[in-house]
Amino acid sequence: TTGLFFLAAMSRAEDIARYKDHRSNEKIEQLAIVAERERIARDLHDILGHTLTSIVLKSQLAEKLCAAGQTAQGQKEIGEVSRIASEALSELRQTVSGYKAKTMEQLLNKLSDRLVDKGIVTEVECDLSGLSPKTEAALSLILTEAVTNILRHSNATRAKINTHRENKIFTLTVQDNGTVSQAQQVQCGNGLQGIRERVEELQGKFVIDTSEGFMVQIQLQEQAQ
Amino acid sequence: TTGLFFLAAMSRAEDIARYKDHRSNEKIEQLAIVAERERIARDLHDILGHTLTSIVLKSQLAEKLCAAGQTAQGQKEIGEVSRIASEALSELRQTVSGYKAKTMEQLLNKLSDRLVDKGIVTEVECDLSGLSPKTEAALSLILTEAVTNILRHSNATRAKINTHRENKIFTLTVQDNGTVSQAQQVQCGNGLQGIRERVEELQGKFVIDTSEGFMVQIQLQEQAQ
Amino acid sequence: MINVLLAEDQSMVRGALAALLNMEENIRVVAQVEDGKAALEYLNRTHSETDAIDIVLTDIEMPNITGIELAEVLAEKFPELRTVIVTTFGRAGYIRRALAAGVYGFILKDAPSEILAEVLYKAMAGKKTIDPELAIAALDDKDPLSDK
Ligand SMILES: Nc1ncnc2c1ncn2[C@@H]1O[C@H](COP(=O)(O)OP(=O)(O)OP(=O)(O)O)[C@@H](O)[C@H]1O
Ligand SMILES: Nc1ncnc2c1ncn2[C@@H]1O[C@H](COP(=O)(O)OP(=O)(O)OP(=O)(O)O)[C@@H](O)[C@H]1O
Ligand SMILES: [Mg+2]
Ligand SMILES: [Mg+2]
Ligand SMILES: [Mg+2]
Repeated sequence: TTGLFFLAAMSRAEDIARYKDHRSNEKIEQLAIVAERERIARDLHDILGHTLTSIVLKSQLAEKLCAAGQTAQGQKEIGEVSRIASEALSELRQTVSGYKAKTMEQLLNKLSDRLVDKGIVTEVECDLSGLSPKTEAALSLILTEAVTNILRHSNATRAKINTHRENKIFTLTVQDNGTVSQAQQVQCGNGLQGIRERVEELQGKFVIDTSEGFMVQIQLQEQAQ
Repeated sequence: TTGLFFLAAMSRAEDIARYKDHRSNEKIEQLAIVAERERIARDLHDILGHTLTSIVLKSQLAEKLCAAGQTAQGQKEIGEVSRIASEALSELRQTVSGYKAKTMEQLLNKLSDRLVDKGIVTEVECDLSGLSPKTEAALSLILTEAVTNILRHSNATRAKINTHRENKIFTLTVQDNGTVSQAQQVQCGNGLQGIRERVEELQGKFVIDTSEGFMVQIQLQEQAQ
Repeated sequence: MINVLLAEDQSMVRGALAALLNMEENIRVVAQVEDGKAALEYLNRTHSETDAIDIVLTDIEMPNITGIELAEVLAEKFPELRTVIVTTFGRAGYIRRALAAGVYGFILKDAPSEILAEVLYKAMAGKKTIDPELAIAALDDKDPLSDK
């Protein structure tokens, strides 16, 4: 499936580049909106699609079990439905808040809430002051993606988000302690590809390290901001 | 508490207009993305938040009914859960491709059903004819949120939804008779914040009054529609 | 009796689907696997000897080998098997590719289980079913694979 999405992302980026030449603000705006909508649609699919599907199927099952006189099992399924729905609601609320976060600090809070909510012990140690709007925008997408990936793909119990600033180099690291099978090559989806593109735009460096859990690290020149 | 609502940040539209003067494509792109994300976040919250809330409440009810040996009723509730969740998935599918319009009447019926379902005596007296699509869209989301809040946060036994049109001013009021402790300040969540933003977009007024139960009232200029 | 192999990566969904189908009188879920690769491994191991499976019921978005890819391989390697696809969202190009691979059904995962069962009975009788909601979504589809 990644192949499919990758193509879509590519052509979007090309479209944007083409229109930039024409200096057509409206079209730039339009394309950016469409691209963003696609991203959100994907997020939504992942966050809510599975949950709602599970709810539909489990409640159907519960109904049938009750009808067949297997009340105890039916009751167990119902209990799970209500638990899943509560979780989905809190996930929805967090997603919405994340989309609406206006400062980096708010965003970091939302993201670490999401991790903690999933039972992942999370350590945040970031200095995100004095960054240009462009860098901030890139960093918020990168952070959101890295955290979403931990929630979706890792079996981590701990996560760390931290920044380091030294010799005019700004480093952001998002690290989890999940098990990543070494055999399984990391295939870039839209998410990691998006991070790569943004870091490239800022003339920075982007590293993924899976030697201990999953680590995403980016480095930017402070003056390049 | 209402005072809080008017301290909002400058509108996105203004941001976009200002940057357009500077012909900064990147910023236009970035702001368009942020605006779109906020819009979708709001709609998501309104559309899906309501449904998920119903699912949680109904499945909890089903659980209790089964536990109390009222299996037949429990079965009925859980059947509805599966229907509602299926509808939500449909809605989610449509959010991705665009937005479907329900008639205002259908919506009002659905909402008052949910209230009555919870044992809340509900009175609806609305004239929602001749509104612009934009106003309709805003009103349906506002109504949905206000009703969801009654279901979730109040201990009301009665609710009233009514409109009033006079001197080219359109007023919508959603009022319940729950007990709101005066000490407890109303903290804006995504829901009320979303209402505030929508009303602002339409240059209307938004008031919350907790002197008797919980009241949400909005006023719009008829010509502004 | 229709014997079904179920491929779905979400365990909660997989478990509920299997339980629902097993409550149908003439349907039996013989095996459950978590992706297309595991489905192929299962079939390679058992199918030629026992002819145990009639229908492969598969999700689309799964790691390793997706449901669409699975349908394509099955059409070639096990043409006597019938594939039915269940999905949450009809994405661009999926329906067309699935139909090209000769699947017997393309329906929503959250459809009532009676409908799902009906689709399986129809598939056994050689009839194809496409969910109308997904069919509508496919009308203005551009296939991202052929349309660069
Ligand atoms: N924290 C992590 N732990 C384990 N595996 C990960 C982690 N982050 C990413 N991966 C692996 O890297 C792959 C690519 O990630 P990427 O974000 O690019 O795509 P994706 O998350 O699968 O889809 P999307 O395009 O929606 O982001 C993932 O599918 C997953 O296998
Ligand atoms: N009808 C009501 N009765 C009592 N309290 C209410 C009522 N409506 C809202 N509130 C209070 O106002 C708060 C803010 O409501 P708001 O809709 O903004 O957020 P929320 O419902 O808590 O979460 P969400 O973001 O999902 O809507 C609620 O948490 C609740 O304390
Ligand atoms: Mg990702
Ligand atoms: Mg609310
Ligand atoms: Mg899947």
